[in-house]
Amino acid sequence: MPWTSLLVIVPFVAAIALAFVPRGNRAAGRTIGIAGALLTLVVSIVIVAMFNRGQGSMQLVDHVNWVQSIGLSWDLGVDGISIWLVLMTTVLFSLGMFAAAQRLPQRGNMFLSLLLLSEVGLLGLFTAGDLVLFYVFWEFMLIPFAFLIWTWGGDERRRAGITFVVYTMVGSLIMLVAIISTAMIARDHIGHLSFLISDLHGVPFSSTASTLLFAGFVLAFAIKLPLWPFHGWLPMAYSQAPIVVTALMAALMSKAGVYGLLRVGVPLFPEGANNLLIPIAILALIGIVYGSLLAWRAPTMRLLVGYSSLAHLGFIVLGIMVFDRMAAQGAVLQMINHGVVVAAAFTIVMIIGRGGGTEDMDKLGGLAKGAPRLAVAFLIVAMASLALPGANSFVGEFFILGGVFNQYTWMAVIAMLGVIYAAVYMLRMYQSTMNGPVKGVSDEGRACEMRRGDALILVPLILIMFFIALWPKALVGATQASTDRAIAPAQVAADRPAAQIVPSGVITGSRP
Amino acid sequence: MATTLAWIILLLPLLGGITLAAWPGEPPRATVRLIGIGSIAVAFVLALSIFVNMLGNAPTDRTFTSNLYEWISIGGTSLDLSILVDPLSLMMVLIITGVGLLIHVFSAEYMEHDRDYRRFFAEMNLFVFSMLLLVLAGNFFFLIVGWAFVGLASYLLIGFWYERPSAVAAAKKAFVMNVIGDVGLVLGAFLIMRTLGTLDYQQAFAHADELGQNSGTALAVCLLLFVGAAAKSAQIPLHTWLPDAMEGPTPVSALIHAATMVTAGVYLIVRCHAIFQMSELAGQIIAVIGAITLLMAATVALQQVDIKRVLAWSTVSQIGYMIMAAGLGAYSAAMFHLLMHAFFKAGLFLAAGIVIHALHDEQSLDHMGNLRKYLRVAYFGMGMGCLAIAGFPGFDAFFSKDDILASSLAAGPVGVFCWVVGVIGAFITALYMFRLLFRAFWGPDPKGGYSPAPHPSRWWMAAPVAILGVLSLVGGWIQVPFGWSGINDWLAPVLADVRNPIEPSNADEWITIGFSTAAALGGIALAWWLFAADPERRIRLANIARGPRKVMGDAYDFDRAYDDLFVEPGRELGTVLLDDVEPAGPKGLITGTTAVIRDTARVISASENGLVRTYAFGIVAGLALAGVVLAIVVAGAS
Amino acid sequence: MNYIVGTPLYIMSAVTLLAILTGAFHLKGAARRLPEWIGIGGIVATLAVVTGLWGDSQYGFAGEIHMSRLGILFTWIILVSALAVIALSWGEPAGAGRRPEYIGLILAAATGMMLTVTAGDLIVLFIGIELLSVSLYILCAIEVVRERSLESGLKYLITGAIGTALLIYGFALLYGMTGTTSIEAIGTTLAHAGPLTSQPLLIGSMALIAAALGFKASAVPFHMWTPDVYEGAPTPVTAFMSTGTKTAALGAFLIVFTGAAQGMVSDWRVLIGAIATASMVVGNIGALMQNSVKRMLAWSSIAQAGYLLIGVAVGTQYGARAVAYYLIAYVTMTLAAFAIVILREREVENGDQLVSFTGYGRRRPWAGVVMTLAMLSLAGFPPLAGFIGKFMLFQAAIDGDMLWIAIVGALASVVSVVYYLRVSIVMWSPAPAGEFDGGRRLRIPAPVAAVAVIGGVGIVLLAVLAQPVIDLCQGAAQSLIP
Amino acid sequence: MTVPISAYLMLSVGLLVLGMLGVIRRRNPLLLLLSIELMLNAGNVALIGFSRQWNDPSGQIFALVVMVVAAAEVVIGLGLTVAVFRSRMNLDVDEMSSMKG
Repeated sequence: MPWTSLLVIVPFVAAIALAFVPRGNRAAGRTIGIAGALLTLVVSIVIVAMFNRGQGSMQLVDHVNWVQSIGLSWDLGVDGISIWLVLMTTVLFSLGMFAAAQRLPQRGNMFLSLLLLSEVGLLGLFTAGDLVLFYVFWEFMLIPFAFLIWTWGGDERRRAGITFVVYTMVGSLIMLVAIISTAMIARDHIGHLSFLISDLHGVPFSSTASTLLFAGFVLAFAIKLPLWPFHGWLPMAYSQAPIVVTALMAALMSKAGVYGLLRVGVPLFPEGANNLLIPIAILALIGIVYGSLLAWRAPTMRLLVGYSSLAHLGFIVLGIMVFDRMAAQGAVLQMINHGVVVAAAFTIVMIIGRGGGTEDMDKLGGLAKGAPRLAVAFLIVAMASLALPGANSFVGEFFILGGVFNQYTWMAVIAMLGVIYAAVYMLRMYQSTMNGPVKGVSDEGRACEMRRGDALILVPLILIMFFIALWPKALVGATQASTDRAIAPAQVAADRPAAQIVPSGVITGSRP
Repeated sequence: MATTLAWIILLLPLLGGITLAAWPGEPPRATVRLIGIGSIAVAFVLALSIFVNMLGNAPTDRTFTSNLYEWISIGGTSLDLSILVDPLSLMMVLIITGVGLLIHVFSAEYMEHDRDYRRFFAEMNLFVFSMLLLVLAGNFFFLIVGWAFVGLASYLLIGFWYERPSAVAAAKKAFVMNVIGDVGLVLGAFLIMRTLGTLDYQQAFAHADELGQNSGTALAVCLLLFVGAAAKSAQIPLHTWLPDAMEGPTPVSALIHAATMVTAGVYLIVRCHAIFQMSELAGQIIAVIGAITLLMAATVALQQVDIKRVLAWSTVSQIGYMIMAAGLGAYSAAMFHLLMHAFFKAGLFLAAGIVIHALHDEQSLDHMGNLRKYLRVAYFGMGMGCLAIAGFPGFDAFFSKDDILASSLAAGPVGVFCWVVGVIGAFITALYMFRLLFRAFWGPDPKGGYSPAPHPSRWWMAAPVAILGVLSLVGGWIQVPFGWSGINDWLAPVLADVRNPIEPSNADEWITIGFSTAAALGGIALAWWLFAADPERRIRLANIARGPRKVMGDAYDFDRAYDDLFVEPGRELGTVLLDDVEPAGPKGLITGTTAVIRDTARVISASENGLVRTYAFGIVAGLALAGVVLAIVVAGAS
Repeated sequence: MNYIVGTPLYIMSAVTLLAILTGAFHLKGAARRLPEWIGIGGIVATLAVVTGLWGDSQYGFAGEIHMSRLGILFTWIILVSALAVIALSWGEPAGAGRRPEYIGLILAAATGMMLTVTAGDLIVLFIGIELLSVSLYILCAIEVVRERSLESGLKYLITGAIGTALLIYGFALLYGMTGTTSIEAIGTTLAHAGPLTSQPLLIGSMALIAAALGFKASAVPFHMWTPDVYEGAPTPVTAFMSTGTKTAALGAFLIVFTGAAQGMVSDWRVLIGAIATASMVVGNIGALMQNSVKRMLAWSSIAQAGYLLIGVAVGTQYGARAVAYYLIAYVTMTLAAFAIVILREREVENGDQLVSFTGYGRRRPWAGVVMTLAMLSLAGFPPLAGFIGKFMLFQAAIDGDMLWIAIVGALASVVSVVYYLRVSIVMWSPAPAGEFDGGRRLRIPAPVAAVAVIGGVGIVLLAVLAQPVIDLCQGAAQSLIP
Repeated sequence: MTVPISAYLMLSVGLLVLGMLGVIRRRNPLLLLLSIELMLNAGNVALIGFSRQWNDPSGQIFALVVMVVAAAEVVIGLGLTVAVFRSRMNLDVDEMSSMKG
């Protein structure tokens, strides 16, 4: 069975099927939508089960030539970097489907269909082994997200959506040019035109070429992430999109940028990556502080979480760009953590917004009284978000910063500011809504209490958080080989021995 | 065996907490009590059994480690979820579960009227679990986890009455301060990881030499770890959260902000003594900070009117003693005082709790007086506590504080400075504690009297206070100068690798006993003269030294300075970024480009004016341009 | 002499005359559709014949006709779009009174286009271009009662005549420098021509030819007529202009520049590149503020000419191949888009205005899907035909060391996203209240709908099954540059 | 005496430029058509001149073709002009600017 291809095909078929469901038949729409998402989840679980943890290269590869004469092929596979992203995508989309199905908007079947299409884009992106296919899915996911904003967004949805699409496309079209250039330059080395990432691995680009190509790719990634100062589209898109969409964008779409960096940017252009290490790291650091400060002052909960994402993703980028095994693996883990946590955070924003009628923190207060269960969930999520030691995100953050500290102590020290600010702004969000005198709601805010349907979404997310916090090895064990492989060339380019990065070897229970 | 029990001890409070939290509906109060107190009680019994067991082993055979599972494997090798059970951690476990048990029992009555009874016990259990994790952790990573979890529990319990804005603010302050400490600790751990290649305690300590004696690295590691310790143990300059933390219910203050959590910094230094002794300078800096803190806090305590705040500042001051001792290298003295402090400070807080409970949440000394008449148990507990903390001969702190001071005297010039400060501190301690005692329990009833009259407590509250009162009296006899040294012996296996153990001479001991007894008695006497002998006297003397007293009353204005220096600028910067930079920069990039393109579009549209002549001209001009371009290229090529 | 290669032209000329001749009879009932059926029959027959000619290049009429694979491929494109235009004109109310002339002129224009792309001689090339131009002048103005149609025709005529003059003059100079009008012979001569600096007339001729062909392809700065003419002409004619004429013009570009002037590619590539760049930038930005979809598509066709010219500018086989593929894709998506516009125009007045599309997708989802696909494909979103085309063009540019033009193209595409997507957004927005409530729903002419749907499907299929199509394009390109 | 090719060219360029100026300046459609005719014939002059130079007939054939085309264009041009005149009673192409932007 071409399991990896099924990953893309199943939601696609479901999305198309949804388009043919008559408008009035919302029940059928719900069923198909949820079934499609769940089936995809099953496929991804099968893939995880079949995954060979020791192997660093792509596995379960489905390869079909598509347009051979211009070098395009259908090439999907998974490796350690993508395996959890795939699982997270299917899980979050299943939950998102539940969330959407509970409060289906007007023309709900279309809504679910577009959600599934965006899932297609993301899953394709995370499994693409061919640069052009990577680009295809990169753009593919944009359209459903944009239409979700346009059709079901807030008052400024038009502008928000257009800004989002156009800004993203500036980066992605430059990336397309970079992709083509890469293959063209590599043609002389490989002997034929190929966009397969596995073929392009190890092609020796000249220093200038490597730098320019890397820059071409990074612009796209930086915009998608977003990396400071390319986040101009974010506040508008996040605040205008339907909240389910915002959650999925923040949780998954932002990972596309990081994933690209680790899948394409750093492994293919180690020298360029090394040349741009410091500038990008500085942008990431600025993003950490800047995002945190904005989150501190953000007027609505949505923007707060959105800006906090800016900071969190800064950490992840930092972790990848220092070319340290520990940091890179921390970053891979943190991608998952951030996805899960931010999805949960937006779910909570959704619940509060629904019950309280506003997402403006300062207009609400004391909800813990009427909504104690929500308060508990919120607290857990807030702690996970601010990376309280012991929380799942701390694991990632700790090893990211540990690795960064090993290579560039000053970066880790600056990044620590973000850790402190995180406590400040997350507590602001928690306390101003949950604590203090009851405000802005009637009946002590019982309307904001978590309902059964909400629990269906939040509890799995929280369980995942606990699982990762308690046994991160389960995840890291699978990512290790691939991550090492991805950054090894860059370590060589940075004149570090690729095998042993931490001076005395490692951190450990058993010293070498 | 010992480790299996230790795992059970660790997990019991957690299970208790989770059970309480997850209990469907509202459980009966008896059930809450059973689970909440029961889990701690069983843990305490198990801890005692380990203790007894351990006593049976040879001193060198009292250290156990246990790995539950490989927790992560990253960047080459692995980190286990492991615990370390040795005399030091066991001592902490006994304090946590023992004192914790008493305070839980006390809470059963104290929190009776609160609607969130269940939540209180759940959070208290969570705290006990976190604290146990902190002390049992076998490596720095889980130390940090426990470290942060106690911070979380502390946050939750300070903000227990979350409708009160002041409680919410205090909780946030405590949390953020502790995060700053966490950051220090994490950075310290990074440095250890980088230089020693491990986060495991035993390996790190065994190879601590590689840091280099008195090297910059060693100094950096120690100071970074101390940032963590200072935040948790409320040492200057990270002490401001602790007085505010009194917003929490009184049992919380007793357990977390007096007996256990705030002493974690001391535990950390003692635990990592192998690292701390690599840098003498760091030790001296720590000792001096401890000394300054103890003096500063003591003077502030003099001016507090809120009964809990007096105790809070006194806690800061007492921890200052411990930190000072730990910094100087008198590790077992520090632990000794830690233990004693747990007894008498918990007793003091619980006694204060009885008072507050009886007076319906009245905490101001101005509205107290003559309480000995109404609240006998509280009076007993408070009296014992005051005598103990003041260092009245024969009581707890007499032995432990003397141990610290004598050790200081033996620890070089910095030690002598610390000794002087310590003795002055002892005098002030006696003064402010007896001020509290006399103003609350002696003298006449407050103006207007009590209405209704303070009601004595039932045994839930009385028994723990009584027990702690007794412990304040007898606890200190565990280690007597020139007699026996229970604590030193018990900790000997842990501290075996201390390179230059401080051994006070007999002269040091005698000098210290003399001065400190004098200071204690002097302080008590002055307090009696001021507050007890003639209740009107303090009113008559109200105008003396107004300025300094105001400064002390404002706690030297640390809060305002921090607001001005860190909080406000950050907030301002955030606002500026949000309102000005964001629209101009990242968003400006978009709006600017859009505007340029839109203007261009207008120009292009305008050129399309509908006149065919224009179009003809366009073609001709275009042709000319094309010719020029071609000519230039051709000319350039040749 | 090989006369067989002329067969497609014979058939087309014959059916053109036949179609016009039916005007002599007073046709009634089903027979009123006779011209259409003649046209369709003729085109299908021609398609069949031309397909049979696929293979190595054949010359006819002493080299006047050069039936190359490129010519055949382009002939296909032209014939298919002519077929589609006939379908799009089905029951067109405006042309109702003059079906025979209308259909005849479309066939004549198609014949001219065919002649252009299969020309083996400058004279034939010229005749082809003039045949298509003259026919289109009339077609634009065929709705004589509508002032805008007249205005469109006259504007096209005047500017077009200037273009013709420039073309003649350019050809004259080329002839003057080489002494022959045979394209193949010119190629041979130019390949051995000395440095251009000494031959200013050759420079002039190239500039003139580029300008004249650029005019036909509506490339900047020779584009200014395009929006007005496109807007005023009957919409099926507009569709034909933006597909057929574009194909013929690009074919001429390839034949003259990439083919004949191959030897001097380094001299003219910057010129064509500059024209391409200007077209992409001006076309895309010009389209931004348009309120009429038709006019917007006119600007878009200017921009698309820019993309296509990238493939010409590089002057390589890759480039020619990319142009061929992109033309196929472009014609498909443009026809699909125009089909939807025509549908809307049949339903409401001012149907070409963007506002009148509000909510149209909600009412006719299939039309909405087709239009969205067309817009996305025009904007170059993967995995649609437009993307593969742009991909190939950029690939050709980078392969030909013209990275800069690929970057400009990429950035220009970003701008284009705004106006293309605007149409899609509007189509799926909620309709104004009451808009679709009444019984104003007209029966959709099946052929128009068929064009739309086939176009929509084609947009997807051309990408998914791109390989065989690209193989054809490859063959065509090889016939141009061996 | 043979007329040098440069003379032909100069004449033809002159005609071309004249025609261009006419097209750009004139507003009467009839005069526009006349100017266009001028431009086309400029091409013819050049073609015939080159034909003479190369001693090759194809240039002259080309010129004949151009004449036919020019005639066709003028016919259509006149037809359209008449149609416009009928609906507007005005012969100014600048009036024809209902579409712009």
